[in-house]
Amino acid sequence: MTQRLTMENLRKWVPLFVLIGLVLFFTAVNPNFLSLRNFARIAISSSPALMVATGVTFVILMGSIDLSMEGTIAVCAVLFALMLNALGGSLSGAGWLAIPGALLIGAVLGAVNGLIHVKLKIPSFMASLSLGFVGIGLSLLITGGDRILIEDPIFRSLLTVRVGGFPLMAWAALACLLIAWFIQDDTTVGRNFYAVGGGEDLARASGLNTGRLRVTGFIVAGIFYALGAIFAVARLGIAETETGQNFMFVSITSVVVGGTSLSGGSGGVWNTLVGVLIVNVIGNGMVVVGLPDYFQDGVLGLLVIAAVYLSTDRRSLFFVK
Amino acid sequence: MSFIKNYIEHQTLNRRNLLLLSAWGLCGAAASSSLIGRQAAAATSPDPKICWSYRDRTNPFWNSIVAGGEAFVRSLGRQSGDLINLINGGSSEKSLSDIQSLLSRYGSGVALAVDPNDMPNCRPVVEAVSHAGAYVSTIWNKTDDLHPWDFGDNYVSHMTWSDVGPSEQTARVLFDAMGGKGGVVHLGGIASNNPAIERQQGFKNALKAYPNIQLLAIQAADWDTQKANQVMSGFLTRYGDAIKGVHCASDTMAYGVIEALRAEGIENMPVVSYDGNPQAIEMIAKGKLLATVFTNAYWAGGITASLAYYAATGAFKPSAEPREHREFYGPTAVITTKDAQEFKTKYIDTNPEYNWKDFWSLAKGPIRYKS
Amino acid sequence: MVGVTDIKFLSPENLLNLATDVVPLLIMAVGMTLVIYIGSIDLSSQSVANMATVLATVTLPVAGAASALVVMAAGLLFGAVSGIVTTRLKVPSFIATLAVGGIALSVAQYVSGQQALHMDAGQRNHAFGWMQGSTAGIPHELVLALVIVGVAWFIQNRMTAGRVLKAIGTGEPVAVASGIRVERYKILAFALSGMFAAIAGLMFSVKLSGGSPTLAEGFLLPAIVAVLVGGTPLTGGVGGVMNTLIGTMIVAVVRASMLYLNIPATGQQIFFGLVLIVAIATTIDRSKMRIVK
Amino acid sequence: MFELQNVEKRYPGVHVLKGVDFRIGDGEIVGLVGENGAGKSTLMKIIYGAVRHDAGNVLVDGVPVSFSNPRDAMKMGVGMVYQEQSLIPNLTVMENIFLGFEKPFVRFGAIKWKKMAEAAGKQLRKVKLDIDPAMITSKLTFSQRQLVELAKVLTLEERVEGKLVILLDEPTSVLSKEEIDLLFGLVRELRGRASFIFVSHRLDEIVTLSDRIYVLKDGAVVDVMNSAEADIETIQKKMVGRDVNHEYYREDKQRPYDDGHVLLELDHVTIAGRGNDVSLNLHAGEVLALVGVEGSGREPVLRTIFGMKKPEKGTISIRGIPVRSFSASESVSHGVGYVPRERKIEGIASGMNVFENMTLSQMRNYSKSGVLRIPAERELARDWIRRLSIRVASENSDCGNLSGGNQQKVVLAKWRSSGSEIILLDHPTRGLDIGAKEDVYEMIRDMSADGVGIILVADTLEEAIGLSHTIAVIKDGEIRKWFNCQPGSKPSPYDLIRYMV
Repeated sequence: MTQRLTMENLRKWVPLFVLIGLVLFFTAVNPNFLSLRNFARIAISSSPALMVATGVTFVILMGSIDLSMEGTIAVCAVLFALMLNALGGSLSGAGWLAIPGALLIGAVLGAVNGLIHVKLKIPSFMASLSLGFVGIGLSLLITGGDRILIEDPIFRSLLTVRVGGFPLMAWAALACLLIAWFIQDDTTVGRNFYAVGGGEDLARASGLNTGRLRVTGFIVAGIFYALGAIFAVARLGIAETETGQNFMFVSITSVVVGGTSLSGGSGGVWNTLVGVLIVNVIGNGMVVVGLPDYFQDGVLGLLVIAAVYLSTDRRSLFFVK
Repeated sequence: MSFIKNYIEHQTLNRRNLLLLSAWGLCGAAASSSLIGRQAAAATSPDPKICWSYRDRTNPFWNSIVAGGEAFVRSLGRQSGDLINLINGGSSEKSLSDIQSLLSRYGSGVALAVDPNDMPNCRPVVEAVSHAGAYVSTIWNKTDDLHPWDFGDNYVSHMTWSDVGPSEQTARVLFDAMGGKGGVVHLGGIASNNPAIERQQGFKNALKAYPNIQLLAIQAADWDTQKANQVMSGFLTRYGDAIKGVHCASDTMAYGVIEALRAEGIENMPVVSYDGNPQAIEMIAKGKLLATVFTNAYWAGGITASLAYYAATGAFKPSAEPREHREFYGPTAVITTKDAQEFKTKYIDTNPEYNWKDFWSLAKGPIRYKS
Repeated sequence: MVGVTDIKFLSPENLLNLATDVVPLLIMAVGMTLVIYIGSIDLSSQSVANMATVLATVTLPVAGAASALVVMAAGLLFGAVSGIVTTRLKVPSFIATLAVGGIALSVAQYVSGQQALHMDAGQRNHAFGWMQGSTAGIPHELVLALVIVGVAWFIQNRMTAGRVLKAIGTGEPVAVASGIRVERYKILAFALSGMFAAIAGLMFSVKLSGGSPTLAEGFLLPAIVAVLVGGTPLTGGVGGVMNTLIGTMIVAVVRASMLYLNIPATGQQIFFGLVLIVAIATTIDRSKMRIVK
Repeated sequence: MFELQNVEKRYPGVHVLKGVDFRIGDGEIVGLVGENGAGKSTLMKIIYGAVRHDAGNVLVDGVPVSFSNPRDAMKMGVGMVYQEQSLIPNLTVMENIFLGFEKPFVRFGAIKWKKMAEAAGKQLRKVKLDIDPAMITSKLTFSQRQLVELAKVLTLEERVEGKLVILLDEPTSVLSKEEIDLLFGLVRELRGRASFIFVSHRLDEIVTLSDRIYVLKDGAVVDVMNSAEADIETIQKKMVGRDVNHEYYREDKQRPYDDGHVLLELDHVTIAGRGNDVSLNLHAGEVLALVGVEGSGREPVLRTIFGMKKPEKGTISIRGIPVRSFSASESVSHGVGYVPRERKIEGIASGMNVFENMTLSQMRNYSKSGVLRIPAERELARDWIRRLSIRVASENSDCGNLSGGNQQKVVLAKWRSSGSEIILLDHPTRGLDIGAKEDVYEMIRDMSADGVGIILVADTLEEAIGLSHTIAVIKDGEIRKWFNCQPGSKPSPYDLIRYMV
């Protein structure tokens, strides 16, 4: 299919150009950056974040926002580890049940979040923020602050075994991303997320049950948070309350940097992939080029502003909140 | 659910009133209760409440502190649950206001053990406690110009750890394992935290004695496992095989570093850390980690609470004690592969029975200030 | 409820203490209110406050009491940058303020040399000692806070700027079509928020007699929560600084009440989250929200 | 056959529908007319299931039914073609057509796009629209969207057994002459399967297309007539309830304007994105109407004069002085006022009270070094509430709760009280009931008499003709024809339409 190279078509690719630009920049400063081994490292740090950001992408597509991920991840990670260890400690035995178990927990937490938001008519920002506190508290209550170790070599092979230079984790995350892509593009629910984001009252007038859709969106997000939790545990072999730390700001920043609009209806999971990579490339690149650590927060901030600035189509925005 | 919705919609009509009512209610109640006299500050209390205020529960160090605190509480014949936990989550503001609330509830009948979270926060905490006539012992964070003896009995003691020496020792263990040559990186804690500064200093001191060890980079990873993991992967790209050893300012960061190495299939890189968490000691026993420093948080948790408690009951008079009993260093022990197993059975698998009245049994002498 | 459990909770002294403790939080929340009032959010407050503690401590020996002006100017500047990035570069405030917060944090780390600094007691007392005193049992800090809230209330209700912010919050297009320079006022709201955050940092720094790039950690979420619980939802145009005053007291009471109700430390987060949901569910005004996002 | 029997609807304080009987036979085309506020939209909402009636019956083929949402109505074959754009702009055409009814295309959870595109293509062919079903809706023109709306409703043909009832709400307002002919042709073709309820302000179209006409006034059906016997004047009379004559537009109050006093001059102004240029002069006391079809470029002219758009070329002069910087605040300070079309979005800040709304554009006059003089604001508001007899409890009432007419009066008062000399009116009577419309006309005359220059984009041609001194017909963003519009020698709508399409 040939697409005309209008500004509009070009605009869609801006986040990708930003990513490529960053890679070139860091490579110019330190050629080591451009290596398969380093890309594998970036892939490892990106995998959990990608899952979480993908989850919240669905919510943001609907024009809502979800700030509960840190709590949800903590609960899922901790319960996943407990289940795995209780069921024999290995994925080869009954332990594999911990994976669907964790996903189910993510879904339940997402459902609770969505129901509070929809049924009590509390804006998602506040509902999910509150529920995030509850999640963190819950995981703290479960662990009493302890860390749970997972030594199962099969589970840890997500990190240690490599195919084509990349760890299994990265491939698994990619597979999950494809599933997310499928949900987004080829299922009714996925398309209806866009409809709600494009105009909720119009969607309702067409007979969509938007309340139920919103709850579904939060459930899907919850499941992806659970996936993120599993990858985060696989990366460090430790499940704890802090497993969820920092995911909130990082994932939402990634989504926006990737070009998905916070007002809903535009963008998607591929944008999120690019956004996650941009954020992680910056994080990795700053260390690789040896930027003093006290500058890193500031430089990250500047680069994020620049990336969002470049990838927003300002003509279509009347005003921005 | 619809009845809930109705209820809520009905409620919202009154939201303004509700807000105003709650505000007025507070004022009114305050006015009415102002008739009740203020409780007189007692000098000592026969049965003070015992409280630990600390950063968070998700860190093994603080978990050991709490375990020690609870052990002490049990030694008094109370339940573990009788220890009041105040978690500030890294917020000095919350730390202070929680302590204020506690003091306003129990008045002088409280014995507090506190990590004030940030050095500047120590003064207001101590001032609040002594104002209420209660007793406090602090650990870690205190500015140099603040001393227990300036507050009579109420500021019982301050314990901290001199990290420079032990950190230098672990660095030496590391450098020796590297054969005295090659590149090394250091991952530090939150840069402005005192332990982070001291542990980095110790590391630098050791470097002087090893001219062939090349310092590649120092970077803060904020005591955080995930961040350490990320920073280490960055280092691997930047320096590649030039890295021959890693010096971490805490066990939690070492876990992240080891996992980053593991992801690359690097199993034998020498790594040393600090804190002596059970998991770290186990790793030393297995040879995955080279050394750590045991700070005996369990004992510190118990003894800090004990000091405040016995001062509050009047069992001893802090102002009568010498200064080295008011400000002292906590115990440190470097643990290496040689003694890890023995150490594990002695300190980790079971906790030794301590005599909580022997306050200074493990203390390492008076605190020395730089200037 | 808490008062019933323990009457001492309601002693005037306790309430006064409670109020004084949350003064920095209150001031930050009041600044945040202005931004949430126009339907945006300011996530840079905490970092700006962190920076303020460092700047205050560093400039105190040089500038004395004038260091307060330096700190406020810095807050104003960073807030204005957030505002400019949001309005002119059209970066959503969620991201813009987060990023500007990162810059503030870098400044704080750089200026402090990554150390916790402490103020010289003499200099502190000379410049800001009056802040720590009290008259007739009422701490000056509290008085100052109430004055600041009063000023914010005056701006909000009695000044052109406040009226414009309300118009922006309720219907930005109306404000534009009425010939108002909306962008300027939005930038002003962010700048004021930055300045209030800096004042919060300054007061906290004076109280603690020191500064550090992490000193104001843990302020951000309680400040947002205070605004929301007070009844200024993110949809804009509703609520205001008086609501935030009440909201901050609610946060303080909830936090303190956990001690009084003997809620175990590990359960406090859950309790806080649940109370938050209940508080928002009962105080939020849904009549203006056609679609709840 | 679809029937309403004695249907009642009340909203708090308003009796919207008073025992309405309405019947439509198979294959019939029924016109529904009535002034704004007569209850038309509520009646339609009851028919397509968006609103429930309080009393009476809704019968489909004689069987009572109850729709709790539009989806229920669709299942019974009742569909709605919306006046306002109801297509979701970020979705493709085919997704919009099948929104909420994707199930037939789903296999193993996945939507089969090919299948959906084929089905959508079939629907689009029904309305003779040749576009790619995978196109993003926001890229369509207004008229294409209107046809897609129709195609969307026509999916009921396949989905529902039996007869259909399709509501067309102002379907022609954005269409060109050819497109209207196409639409009418389609409607007639489809009579074999569906009956239509046709709602329009254009009475000539109603008479042309429909078989019978229901006239609604004040929530009741005042007459049902056969189109063959109906003529526009009678219908109008029935709608308004009395003779509609020159009084209506206050033509007797039209005074000649001062053509020596030019307030505003546009000299070869080119508006961004449109290859056109506009020149006009507005004089003190003149009402200048811009007339054209939807999308012909009337609004951009207003928005450019108001400074919300920057002209590409040419100069705009206010009182002889060229405008250099373009922004709404600049224009306001030059005495330009703007009454926007979207009253609820750009006109009134709901949530703010009457005096706050009135002084929004002139706070400088009511403040001293940034501090508002609120008593003076209240005084102003009370004065204008009295002068325009705005029905409101007090100046403290929330403007969001006022009726449309009163809201519009507040907007007009905002500009009048600040002494604006050039006032731009974009559909000022949109959605107002008769009484309120007359009040607005009265105000326009008053302003004109005070020497205010007014540029008007009117709701209907009749309104433009009745109110203006001068008419400029705009097509494709260019002024094609000027008409002088003195009382007694006013052009007819047909004179204008010739140049509009």
